[in-house]
Amino acid sequence: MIDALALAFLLSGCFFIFAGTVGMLRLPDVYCRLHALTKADNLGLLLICVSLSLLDGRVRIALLLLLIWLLALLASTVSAHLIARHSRARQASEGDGG
Amino acid sequence: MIAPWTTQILPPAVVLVSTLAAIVIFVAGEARQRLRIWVNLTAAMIKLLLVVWIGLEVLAGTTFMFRFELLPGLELILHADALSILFASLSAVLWLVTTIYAIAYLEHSPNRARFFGFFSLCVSATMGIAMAGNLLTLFLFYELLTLTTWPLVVHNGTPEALAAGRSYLRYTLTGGVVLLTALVWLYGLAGNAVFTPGGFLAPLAAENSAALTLIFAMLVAGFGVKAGLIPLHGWLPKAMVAPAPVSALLHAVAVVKAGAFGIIRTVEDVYGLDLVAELGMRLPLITVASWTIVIGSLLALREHHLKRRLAYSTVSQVSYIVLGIAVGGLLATSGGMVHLVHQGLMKITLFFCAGIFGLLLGVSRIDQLDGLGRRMPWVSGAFTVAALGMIGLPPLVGFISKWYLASGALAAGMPLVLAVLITSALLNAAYFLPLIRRLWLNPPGRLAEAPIEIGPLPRLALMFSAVSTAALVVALGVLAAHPLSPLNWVVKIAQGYSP
Amino acid sequence: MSAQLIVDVLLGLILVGLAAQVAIGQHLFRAIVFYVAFGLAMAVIWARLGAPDLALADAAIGAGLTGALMMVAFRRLVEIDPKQAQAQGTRSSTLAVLIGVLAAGMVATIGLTALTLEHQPGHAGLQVMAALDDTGLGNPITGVLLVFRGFDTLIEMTVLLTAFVGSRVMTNRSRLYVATIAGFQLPLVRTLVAVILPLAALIAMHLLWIGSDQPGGAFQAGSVLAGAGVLLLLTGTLLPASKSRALVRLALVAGVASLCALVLAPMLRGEVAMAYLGRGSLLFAEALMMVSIATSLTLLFAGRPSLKLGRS
Amino acid sequence: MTSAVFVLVAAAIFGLGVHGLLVSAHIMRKLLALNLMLSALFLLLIVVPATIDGRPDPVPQALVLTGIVIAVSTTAFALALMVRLFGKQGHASIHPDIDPRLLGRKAARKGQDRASGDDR
Amino acid sequence: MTPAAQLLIGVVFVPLLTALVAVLLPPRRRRWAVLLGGLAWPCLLVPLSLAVAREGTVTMVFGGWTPPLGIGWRLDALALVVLWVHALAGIAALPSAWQRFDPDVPESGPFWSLWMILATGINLALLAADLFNLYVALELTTLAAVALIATDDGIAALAAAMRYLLLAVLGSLLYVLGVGLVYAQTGSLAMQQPGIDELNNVALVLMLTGLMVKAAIFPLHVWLPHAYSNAPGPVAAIMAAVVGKAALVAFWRIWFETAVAPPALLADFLGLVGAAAIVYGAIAAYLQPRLKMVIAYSSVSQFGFLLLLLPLASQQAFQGAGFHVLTHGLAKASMFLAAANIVTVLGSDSIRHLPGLDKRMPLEAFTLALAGVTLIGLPPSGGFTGKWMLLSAAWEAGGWFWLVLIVASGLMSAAYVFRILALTCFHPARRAVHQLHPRPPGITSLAALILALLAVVIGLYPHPVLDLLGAGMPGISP
Repeated sequence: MIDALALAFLLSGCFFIFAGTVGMLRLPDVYCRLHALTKADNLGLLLICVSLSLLDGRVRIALLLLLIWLLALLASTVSAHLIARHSRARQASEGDGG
Repeated sequence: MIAPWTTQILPPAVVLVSTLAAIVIFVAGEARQRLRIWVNLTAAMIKLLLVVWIGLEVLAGTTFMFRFELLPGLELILHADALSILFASLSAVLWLVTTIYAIAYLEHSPNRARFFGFFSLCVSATMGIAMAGNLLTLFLFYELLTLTTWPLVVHNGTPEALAAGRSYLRYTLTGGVVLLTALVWLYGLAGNAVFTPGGFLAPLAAENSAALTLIFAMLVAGFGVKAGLIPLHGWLPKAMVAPAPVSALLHAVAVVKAGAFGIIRTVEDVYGLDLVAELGMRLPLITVASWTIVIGSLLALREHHLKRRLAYSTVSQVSYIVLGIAVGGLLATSGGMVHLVHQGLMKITLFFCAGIFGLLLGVSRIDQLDGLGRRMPWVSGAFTVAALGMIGLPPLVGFISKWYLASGALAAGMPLVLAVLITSALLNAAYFLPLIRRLWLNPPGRLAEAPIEIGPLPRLALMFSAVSTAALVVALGVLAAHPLSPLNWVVKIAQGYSP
Repeated sequence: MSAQLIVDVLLGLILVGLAAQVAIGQHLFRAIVFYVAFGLAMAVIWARLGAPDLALADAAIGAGLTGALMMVAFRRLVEIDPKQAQAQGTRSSTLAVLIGVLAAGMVATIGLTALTLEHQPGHAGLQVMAALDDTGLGNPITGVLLVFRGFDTLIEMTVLLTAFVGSRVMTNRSRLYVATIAGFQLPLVRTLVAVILPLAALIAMHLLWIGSDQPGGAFQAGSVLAGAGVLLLLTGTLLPASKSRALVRLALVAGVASLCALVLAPMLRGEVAMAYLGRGSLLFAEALMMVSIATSLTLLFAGRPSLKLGRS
Repeated sequence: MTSAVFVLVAAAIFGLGVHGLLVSAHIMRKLLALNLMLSALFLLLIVVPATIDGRPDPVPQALVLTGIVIAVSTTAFALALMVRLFGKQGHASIHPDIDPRLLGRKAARKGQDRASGDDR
Repeated sequence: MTPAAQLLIGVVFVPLLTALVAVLLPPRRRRWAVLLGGLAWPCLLVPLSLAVAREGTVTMVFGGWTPPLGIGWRLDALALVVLWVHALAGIAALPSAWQRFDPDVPESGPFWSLWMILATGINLALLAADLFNLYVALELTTLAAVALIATDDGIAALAAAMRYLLLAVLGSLLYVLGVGLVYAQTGSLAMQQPGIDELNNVALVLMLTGLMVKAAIFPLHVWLPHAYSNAPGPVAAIMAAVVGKAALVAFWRIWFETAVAPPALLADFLGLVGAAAIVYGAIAAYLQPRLKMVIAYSSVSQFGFLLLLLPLASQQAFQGAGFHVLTHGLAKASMFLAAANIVTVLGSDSIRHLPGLDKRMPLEAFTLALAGVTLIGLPPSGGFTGKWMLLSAAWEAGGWFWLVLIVASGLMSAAYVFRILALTCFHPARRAVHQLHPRPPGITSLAALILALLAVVIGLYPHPVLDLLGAGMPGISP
């Protein structure tokens, strides 16, 4: 029963990450790519962590996985933010440049 | 008899006297001319006295032996036997004379400290060669001689001097390499052995005669480079660019004689003439010597540059020594060995005079000698005496050695050698008599009136040294019968070798 | 079992692919990025091989810090001369390819033949396992690093110190580019720093503490701290300072000094040099090593002899 | 079997490293290549010796750990050296055309000036 | 642990602690610490020499964990000789370094610590009896040496340092690969492997190749000439004296001790490599336009000698090679120190500036001449002693090729030495004047001269050294 559940979580997680990757590769500009990547990947990672904790069953491991997810979340947030700022700044400067 | 420790101290002392002189001269530097002169003369005096002292002691039968272990089974040995004394005394006397000559000759020329320093070092090396008690020591000082003469050859620093220095190094160092190889081989076979009259290799001859033959060839070749055996003589004429004192002492006495001396030691004290003959190396040696004598004279005949002609005559004359040793027997051996002294005296006189002509009048070629006799009677006189001696005119020293050689050759039943001697005598006449004629009979040439800038005192010193050696040439010839004359001394040695 | 093998092959292919990107990728910057990725993949493979210590170390030091150092060095080149910095400078030659293939073949044959060697009885590894109980340590690698072959570690720490002192020779004449994130005063970045720092410190302490029994130890802990230091430099919380400070110098030599103490202290008590003094001494030494590693790596990134607090 | 796979992987990486080392003039590329070769070496060191109850021998692990730290130290130092060299000679390669034999002190001084230009 | 073993600890830890203190001190004080440390550790060699003379070798094991578990050290006669060279060269280099790196020079701060780290690395490399410990020691040495070369801060020096670093990393990579194979085969990292009858030849070749890079043995010498000739004088002196030698000693150890039965074919091959090195180095040295390059290439040539020990492999050859290591180290250090002064005064070491040097810097000229005589191996210099031992060893072994080679090499060395001397003292252009910088203090010249004199005089009293080396080496039949 639990295994089935875990499997479901795992597969959906993989799907989201796959989708995010495709998005990053296919979408036109930086912002859309960031959007796809961060959103989809964080969700996918969460799902995978959930499935893993289900498979293992120990609470400590579950907490650790949660921590990992939070850290990844933080990192992706900040990096996405910085990338976005940077590209905007560059666009601005290019705009001035004409 | 003297205290035993003295017998150990004296041989190194003789060598080190001039080394100390050299050090003092180097440290004193260019400016301290007076000090330099005094150090030079006193050192030369002391050395001469020491040599005489040792000589007398040796005569009295004392044995001098100084041993120092360089490596396990590898000893530095200085000893004094009659032969050593012969060579040592020759160098000592001529060093004294040449020093006087050189001081006068080099006045006002640059780098004198360096010159005299290395000059004294050369003499130490020569003394070391004379006193060497085994092949290693001989080799060691032989190499040192190379090192210390090179700066003198290139002293002028002119391109041709540097070129001459290069060829000098090329020849002598290659010779040294050949020697070293032979030396290692010999030590491998015979171990650390002392010079012994009659040689110490006879016991080994049975099994490895081939090796011994090869080693002998290498040794003779190695020493032959400095002795100027043709075709190994190439460096000698070139080296004549050096200042006259250098040509005089080194190329007339120290270097070439060191080579000849080495050959004597090899033949007499390492192998022994019997073994040499047994190995079939005696005839080749005689051939090389005779060949060198004749060819050397012919080359000299072809030269029109005064010093170079003298150089080639050296090439030819030094081979008399080798010839005498190779022919063997009491007479020939003594003839050869005494030529070591006699040729030295005559040749140094000739070089002195050539140097004086060059320095005072700028004479370098033969045709410039015309009529110098009246301008400089004394020097020309000395030159003439020495030249006549070279030709072998009695009662001069040259005659004595040639007479002994000739009779020795007859005694040994070698008429061909006699023929060689006569030919070379004729050739000597052919290339020396014209010089004498030019000096005295030809009308004065342009240079005969050339002005002279050199002060009277230096001129006196120069003349004195030339005339004194010339005087020796006469005296030793006349007094050849005196018990302490080189001749009798040499006969004593020869008896030691071939009783 | 075969599934296992497939995973291995996949991991291997990924690793080789990344390596190819590093070795013959066109742009230098991309090559560096791929090198970081390569380091991470390497870490995965270490984990797969059952060497978690190496996994941690390679992820933190090999990938993280080496990557950071290379990036900042690259930035410095760009600062000096952008054109030359990216200059291609790779000339492809068939000969090179040939040699590369030969080298690979050589290594492959060497490795495969070495796999077939039969091993001597009682070799060092077994002895370590046997002797580990005497030391009361749980992690054999820590045992080797700090007890059995502790002297190697001392020299290794000295090498790190040397790298720093040596780079001072170069850096004290030239004015170096200082890497910072544009607009470090953003609230978001501040929060990031605020969150990361205590966490990093916590993780470092954790790694240090468990190091003697489980995977982890001074190197991993130190590199985590160094990572935090790099972050602080990037966000401008810390700034490079040209004036060397005694405290910093002390932090630099602390690691080597503590290991020297491990070697020499027993001699004072008349025992053999580096005789084992118990876990406490190891923890002490490792703590100081951690400090030194963190300091020197951070300073190597900063390219300056010392640090000062930035505006924030 | 696993170890055989990773031996081959290490060999491939090593070959790539050698190739990169040969073809690249840029010092940083050379450093990257060297680091690749080092990683391959470390992989071999772990894989080749016998495992002890399923886990790699601790001794090579310790050696590799040491090796990693030494590698990062060397790399860091080399990078600093490279930056300085770049600043002086204006390009990041060790070409024969800047063969030190040909540069007396004068050329070096010229380099100094340029460097100070960089160090403005 | 035995007193001797404690001294061993001191030989490595005195320089190491000195380096740490130097890092801690403010830059202006560092050189004083180094002065103390650099003079302190050589003192330990005196009692150690007595111990070695008494017991042959001094050994110690860390923490009582006997190999293969732990790390061992061993001091034997060869290592002791090189340690002495290191000590003497280091002391002689002190004055030169003192005036070159006074606290106003920006590099002086790192320099003094790096020097002591270098000393640590060298001493450790000489003592290590453990393959991996040797590796870390050599890494330490290399890194410190590279940094020290870079203290010159000219393009040439920096490029040379970079080249050296890259090649050295490559070399140590090969070496470690070999070590890994050894461990895989024997499960031990000790240098003297117990109970194996033959070492894996691939491992042997890998380790030797790696060490050949570090020892700059032809044809893997490419980093050496530029590194030595562009490094600051004192650094060049120490490197030329011992850095290469340390790797070379390791090379010999691995050949004779680790590889129980090295293949004879390989020995002959390496001997031929040595022959090539002798010839190539001499020719290259003859062609160099810079004095320091000449000296550096002469090192390449002289290192060839030391490879001849492999094919000869006899007690006598070992003594000769060991003695050659001693004299060559002293001579090279003195030459580089003299060259350093020449560069300081003339502003360049291009041989075009040499003529007339004997007038301006007689001591330096004399030093070059003396050291040159040793390099050529003319009697009675120390160089001759070593050469003679090698020669007689070659004769014993019937190795005619080696014998002729050794003898001929003297000529080749003579070629480049006399070229320099002729230029220095007798060249027509010798009165050419060019502007001169102030002379460095006389003690620097004196230090160089004393080293050169030692190299020559040791030839007259070689017995102590030869007796020490008489103990031989495991793997060389006594």
